[in-house]
Amino acid sequence: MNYILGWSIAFLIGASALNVAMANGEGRDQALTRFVVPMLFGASLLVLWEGITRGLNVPGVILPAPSAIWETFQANLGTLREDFVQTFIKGALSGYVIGAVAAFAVALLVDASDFLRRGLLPVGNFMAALPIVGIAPILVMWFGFDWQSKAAVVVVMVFFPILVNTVEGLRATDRMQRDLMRTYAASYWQTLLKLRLPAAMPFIFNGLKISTTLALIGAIVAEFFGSPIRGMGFRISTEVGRLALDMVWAEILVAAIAGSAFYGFVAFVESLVTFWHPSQRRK
Amino acid sequence: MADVALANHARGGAVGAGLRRMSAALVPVVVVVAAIIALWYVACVPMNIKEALTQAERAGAVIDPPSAIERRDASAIGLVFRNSDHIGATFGQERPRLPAPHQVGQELWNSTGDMVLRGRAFSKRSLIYHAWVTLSATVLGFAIGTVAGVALAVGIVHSRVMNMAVMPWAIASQTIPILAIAPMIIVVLNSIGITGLIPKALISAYLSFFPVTVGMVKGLRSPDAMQLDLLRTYSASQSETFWKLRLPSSMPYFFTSMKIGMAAALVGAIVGEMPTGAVAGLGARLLAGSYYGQTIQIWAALFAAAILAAVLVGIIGAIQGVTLKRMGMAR
Amino acid sequence: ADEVTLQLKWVTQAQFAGYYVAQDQGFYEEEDLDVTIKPGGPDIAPAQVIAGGGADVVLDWMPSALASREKGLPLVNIAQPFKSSGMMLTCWKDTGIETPEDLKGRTIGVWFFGNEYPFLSWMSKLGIPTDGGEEGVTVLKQGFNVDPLLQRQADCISTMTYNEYWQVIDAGVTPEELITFKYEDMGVATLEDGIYVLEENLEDPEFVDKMARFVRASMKGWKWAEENPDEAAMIVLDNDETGAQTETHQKRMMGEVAKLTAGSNGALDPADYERTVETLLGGGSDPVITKEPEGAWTHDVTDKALN
Amino acid sequence: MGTMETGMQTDSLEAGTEAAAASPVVIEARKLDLTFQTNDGPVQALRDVNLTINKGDFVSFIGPSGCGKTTFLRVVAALEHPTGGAITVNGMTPDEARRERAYGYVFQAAGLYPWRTIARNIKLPLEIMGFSKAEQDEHVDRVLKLVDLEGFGGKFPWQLSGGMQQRASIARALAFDADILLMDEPFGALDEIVRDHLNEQLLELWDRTGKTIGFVTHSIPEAVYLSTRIVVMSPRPGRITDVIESTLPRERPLDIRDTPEFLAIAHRVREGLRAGHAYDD
Amino acid sequence: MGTMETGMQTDSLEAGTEAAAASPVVIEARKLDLTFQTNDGPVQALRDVNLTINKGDFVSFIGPSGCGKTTFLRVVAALEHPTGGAITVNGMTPDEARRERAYGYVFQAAGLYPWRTIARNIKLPLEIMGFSKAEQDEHVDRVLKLVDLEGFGGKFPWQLSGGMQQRASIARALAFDADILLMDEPFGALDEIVRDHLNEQLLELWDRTGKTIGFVTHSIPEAVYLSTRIVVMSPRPGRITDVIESTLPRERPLDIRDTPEFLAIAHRVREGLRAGHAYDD
Ligand SMILES: Nc1ncnc2c1ncn2[C@@H]1O[C@H](COP(=O)(O)OP(=O)(O)OP(=O)(O)O)[C@@H](O)[C@H]1O
Ligand SMILES: Nc1ncnc2c1ncn2[C@@H]1O[C@H](COP(=O)(O)OP(=O)(O)OP(=O)(O)O)[C@@H](O)[C@H]1O
Ligand SMILES: Cc1ncc(C[n+]2csc(CCO)c2C)c(N)n1
Ligand SMILES: [Mg+2]
Ligand SMILES: [Mg+2]
Repeated sequence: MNYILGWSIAFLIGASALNVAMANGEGRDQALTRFVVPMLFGASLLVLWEGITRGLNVPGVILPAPSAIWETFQANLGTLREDFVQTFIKGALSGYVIGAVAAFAVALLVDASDFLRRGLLPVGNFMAALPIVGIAPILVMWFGFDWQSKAAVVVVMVFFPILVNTVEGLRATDRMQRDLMRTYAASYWQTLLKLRLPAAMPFIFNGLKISTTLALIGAIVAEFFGSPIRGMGFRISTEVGRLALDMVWAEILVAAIAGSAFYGFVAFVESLVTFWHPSQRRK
Repeated sequence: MADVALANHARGGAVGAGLRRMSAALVPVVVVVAAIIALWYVACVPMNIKEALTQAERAGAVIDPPSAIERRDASAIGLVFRNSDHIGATFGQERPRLPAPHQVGQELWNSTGDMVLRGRAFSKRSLIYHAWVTLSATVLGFAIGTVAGVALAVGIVHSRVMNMAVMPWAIASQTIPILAIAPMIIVVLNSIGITGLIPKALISAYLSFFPVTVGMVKGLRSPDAMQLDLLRTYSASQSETFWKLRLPSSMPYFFTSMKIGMAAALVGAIVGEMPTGAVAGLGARLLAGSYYGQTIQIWAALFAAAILAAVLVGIIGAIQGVTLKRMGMAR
Repeated sequence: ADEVTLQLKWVTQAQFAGYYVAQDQGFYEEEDLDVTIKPGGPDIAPAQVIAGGGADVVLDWMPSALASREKGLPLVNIAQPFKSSGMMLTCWKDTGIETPEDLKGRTIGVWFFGNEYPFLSWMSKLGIPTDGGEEGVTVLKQGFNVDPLLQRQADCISTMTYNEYWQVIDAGVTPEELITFKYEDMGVATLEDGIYVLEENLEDPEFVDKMARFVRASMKGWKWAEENPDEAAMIVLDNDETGAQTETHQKRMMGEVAKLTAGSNGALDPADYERTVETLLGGGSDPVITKEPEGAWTHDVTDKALN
Repeated sequence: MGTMETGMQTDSLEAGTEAAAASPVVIEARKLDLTFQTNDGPVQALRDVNLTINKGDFVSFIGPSGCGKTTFLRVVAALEHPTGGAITVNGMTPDEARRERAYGYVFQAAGLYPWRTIARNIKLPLEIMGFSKAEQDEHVDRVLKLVDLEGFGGKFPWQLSGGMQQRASIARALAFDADILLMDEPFGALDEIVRDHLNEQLLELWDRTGKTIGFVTHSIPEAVYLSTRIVVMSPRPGRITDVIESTLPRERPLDIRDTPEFLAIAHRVREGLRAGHAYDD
Repeated sequence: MGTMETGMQTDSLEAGTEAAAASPVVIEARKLDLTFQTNDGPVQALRDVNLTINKGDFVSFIGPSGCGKTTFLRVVAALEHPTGGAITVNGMTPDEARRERAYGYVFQAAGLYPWRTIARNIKLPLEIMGFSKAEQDEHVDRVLKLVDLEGFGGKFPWQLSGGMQQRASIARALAFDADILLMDEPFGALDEIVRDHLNEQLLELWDRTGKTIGFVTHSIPEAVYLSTRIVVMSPRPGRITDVIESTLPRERPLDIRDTPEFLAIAHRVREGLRAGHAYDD
């Protein structure tokens, strides 16, 4: 058998064995172990990938090796940064913020009226089932080629998860907690600020976390349907056509890093805001 | 006396209660839908006014302002007020920016019900045919995704290494814009001899496995310490613990995550259809509509997709209802 | 029968009538071929498909085929049914555009995905930068349709003589409202819709023979389509799985496509090739290809097929 | 049996009213009815409940699960509205009294907000009622001392044991000076010793402040130990079956519970309770 | 104080061992230590616990929250492993005894699986222990009768009241013939009347079957009423402070609770409890 591939498989097996040992060993609850184990696993997957592409001579126009992707990544930092700003900062982030704020406002509205809630939520669930790939061309037609239409797609994508979670969260207080407020003759706003919003935070963050990955994907895909000549989605689709697969994967790498970092950031804020929640307390 | 009256009242209530509950659920939805449709019609006017005016101009009408170039930068609302006699034309365009609700409804009917009536339910122009094509990829992908998701969850719950090593990457995997690399996936799979339904199904499986994994990990871990300890006092084995405790108590989570997974699988199938050469399916239909600027057709396909999703999720919901009821978990 | 899989560059439409006709009329069968025609799509790169083994032979535009070649995928043109280019820029006349010089400061829709090279070469020849501003053009990655023009999001968009142009017309725009710049007329025409295979396969005489038969049957299909445009359009329509194409549009497209295939017997004219390469090499600061390609075409197949 | 009970009820009730005629009436319920509409038919949570509570009374409610103890307390606090009869609190409707912030309510579980420290939990009603910052701090200090929780103001609820949480929740109810304290099984989740300790402290507080207290419990000794009056209730429909006046002195050391007098009252409560208890569950 | 306690403990313990020397030893703990490692340092849940339980004993464990009652029961059932000392169950390690299926464990809450009917909940241990279908049915019928739940086998747990659920969970523990019954506050969530009723039934069952029972409770009367021996524990670190032998006869009607003998034992338990109770929580 091919020796490069053989070595990479051997590495995978070795790393897995090491992981098993670490995960079940003495320091299994240490932060370092928690970090090293997944990293090692990821690294062994990369090694396997490298082994397959090299060992089996997979053409670079089909699947480039990680090393080639890394080289391209380093050589094109400028382009990647420009695309990142266009797609992530302008498109995804602004859409995410607008969508979250809008969803939040509508949730308060919906929550204030039982009628609206029972009317809007089923319709909302139906709308959430619309595949965004279909909405994207329409929104590009409506909002133009630049980041605004990408932000619009992101707004549509993140709106419903946040709305549904917020509405659910605002109803998450138990009867006793609400009755307590009533015995104080607290006003609507007092109850909202002091009880229902804090209690809703774990739910709201659930929606916000789901939406981070949706936002990035939405912004990238929307660029397929028309864009200026920069942006991660633009680059991916263009470079596929040019068979520059290494560049495509470099963009995907950026997307994965940005997406994970975004997710991690929101999760971090969550841990600050909902420090009191049992799911956060254990650690 | 009073008791009799009360009993009567109760009985009357029981009969009426069902109806009342149904209408209580339905009325708000109907009102909201009506409001949305009304808003939609209103929105059609400014959205479509420019094209309506351009067409009227071509037909010889005098428009204010007279040239399309000037109108390009004018506000749509302003144009509506200055040319209010052309509002009617915004509801019947062939390629509207925003088709009116009745246009979408008409198109939906033409490509579904009407087709059935004419016995051509499975012709290429029928949305039923395209929905069917999408459905097969969705269901296959959903099945693969669910099995993979459950298997992964079982692994994560039972193995510390899996939990530590795999979970972070499962999250990271979802940040990869699969939609963007779907075409490449199809080519790569083609190159190792996998073609046809499977590539589409694999893309939808990729999107649907994650919610299932996350939900099932939660579900399989939902038994509390006491429930687990009970089995330990019986010296139950791991597999007995799985079959008799973990699996049954994960059922509510299982169904909830399947609903999300199903919706994701449908999106995956549609995305998978777009670059496979746009042969057939709702995704191909969306793309074709987009390619030829047939907005009405796009909207019809969009609604068909949403209806399909609603039906699929509804089916899971029904199975959930029956299963949980038989398991005594629905109250 | 020998099996052949053909990957098209775009969705099923009269642009590919010759192949569908050859299939439908049994021309392939006569040559003892069993041909599978795979429609393309907006994100299908034929070069990638052939690299992945998903097809034996692909249709591609020469600029992107040559670019692939430089990327290390040795595509070879074995036949060229399209003699002339159908690409053009379609602009609103009322924006005041009359000559290519007037494009400065405008917003222009361009197809990417490997189809942007002719435009970039043209601009570089005109000396107009493509990064926006007063003196340059603002380039948009045009989507799949002509909406950017109709919605006036762009002053000009890319169109094909046989397809998108007519979609603009179908949307109610009169030809008088428009001004077009054909790449043929601008002297920057590049070859479109050629038949490409992998270089290594050509070392196998059996494969060359198979391709000869394929090209012969396909050209027969093309000539049949040129003579019977309406029937050809109907054949295409029958093969359209999406059910989205219309008869009028396909018939008209067939008529226009026939004009482009008219001058070709299938063999690549080396002069056309030279002109394409020259255009591409003149691509300015970011040229499509950096050096004169070698072995990018061959007459081996057409010699066999046509003699 | 039904008639006997009714007779008993009316008797004791009137007795109660007369006995304490001196102090002003705080809560007065007349022919109170409350029926919940549920999807398997109506549930009569309260039927024909008559009760008068005077200022400074310590009234315990005891009875099997589902007899309407909680419901009655909730009606008093205007958290539930009766479907029949009349109730006044300080001469007003319960809703008006609520808006006057006449109640401190202690729920069965501590019900502290987990995102607030103990001190900020106690501040919650003060913030809502618009006390100044300085007043807030002062009140918090006072009640924390009262329930033996000095130094724990900065901790979060989950960092405290169940007993401490329960005390914090009592402190919260005491932080603003409500005349009426309604306590729904406040010590249900505590062990006997802590419970005894809190019982002692509660008695002391009551003695010192002269508050009117409504107290729900499942424990007969607790009810007897604490109350000036014990209301025994019975379910389906929820009604009062006995009202027992305590003959114990106001000053009650813990070992009063071993005296024959105490045991006699406890015995009567147990009998009343058993009579109303249906063994069909 | 500390020395006094220790002395007391050893004394009573030895007394206990000697008194019941006739029947065979079932559980024997010697110098048992158990320390939990938590993120704010180690918690000594059990320290130097010595206890001998003979066949047929009914031993109650009482003590403030966190004194290690549950932990001790869990150590006996091999759900927790001691960090020091030795414990044998029927002469084996707890783990071996567990594999021999020597225990029936009743948890504080009923803990029935909601997706199984009452009968199938009771069958659960039988399925796992590989009883035949016929045997399973037979056992289920027997224990359902034992806890007065005939005819409820087909119901789901949530269709039953709390008291009935608790009885079902006891039935589940009785379904296979474990010698040792470990019950952790089984009646904690019930009201006094239902509790009395179940207490009576439990005593009767114990009397009839001669099982060895370990029973955790917070209620002094309950502990006194039920036990042959009462183990008083105290927290931080969790240890035994007193072991009280009951002088009550085996036959115990409910009103034995009003007898002076009963009250004397209760008083001693209360005193022991109070001594060990730290007021710093
Ligand atoms: N919101 C409600 N809707 C319907 N029925 C209710 C509601 N609240 C209480 N009930 C019913 O009213 C009756 C009295 O309930 P309540 O809570 O007052 O009993 P309780 O005496 O406090 O019992 P427990 O000791 O269990 O707390 C019960 O049968 C209960 O099921
Ligand atoms: N798994 C664990 N990890 C860490 N500490 C624990 C654990 N289980 C129990 N403890 C600690 O051990 C001590 C004894 O706990 P245990 O549950 O045995 O008390 P208990 O007497 O049963 O109290 P309660 O009456 O509240 O049930 C407590 O301080 C508790 O916090
Ligand atoms: C996204 C996308 N846009 C344009 C083309 C170019 N293209 C190739 S064939 C053809 C004929 C259309 O009638 C066109 C326009 C493409 N391949 N992908
Ligand atoms: Mg209650
Ligand atoms: Mg315990």
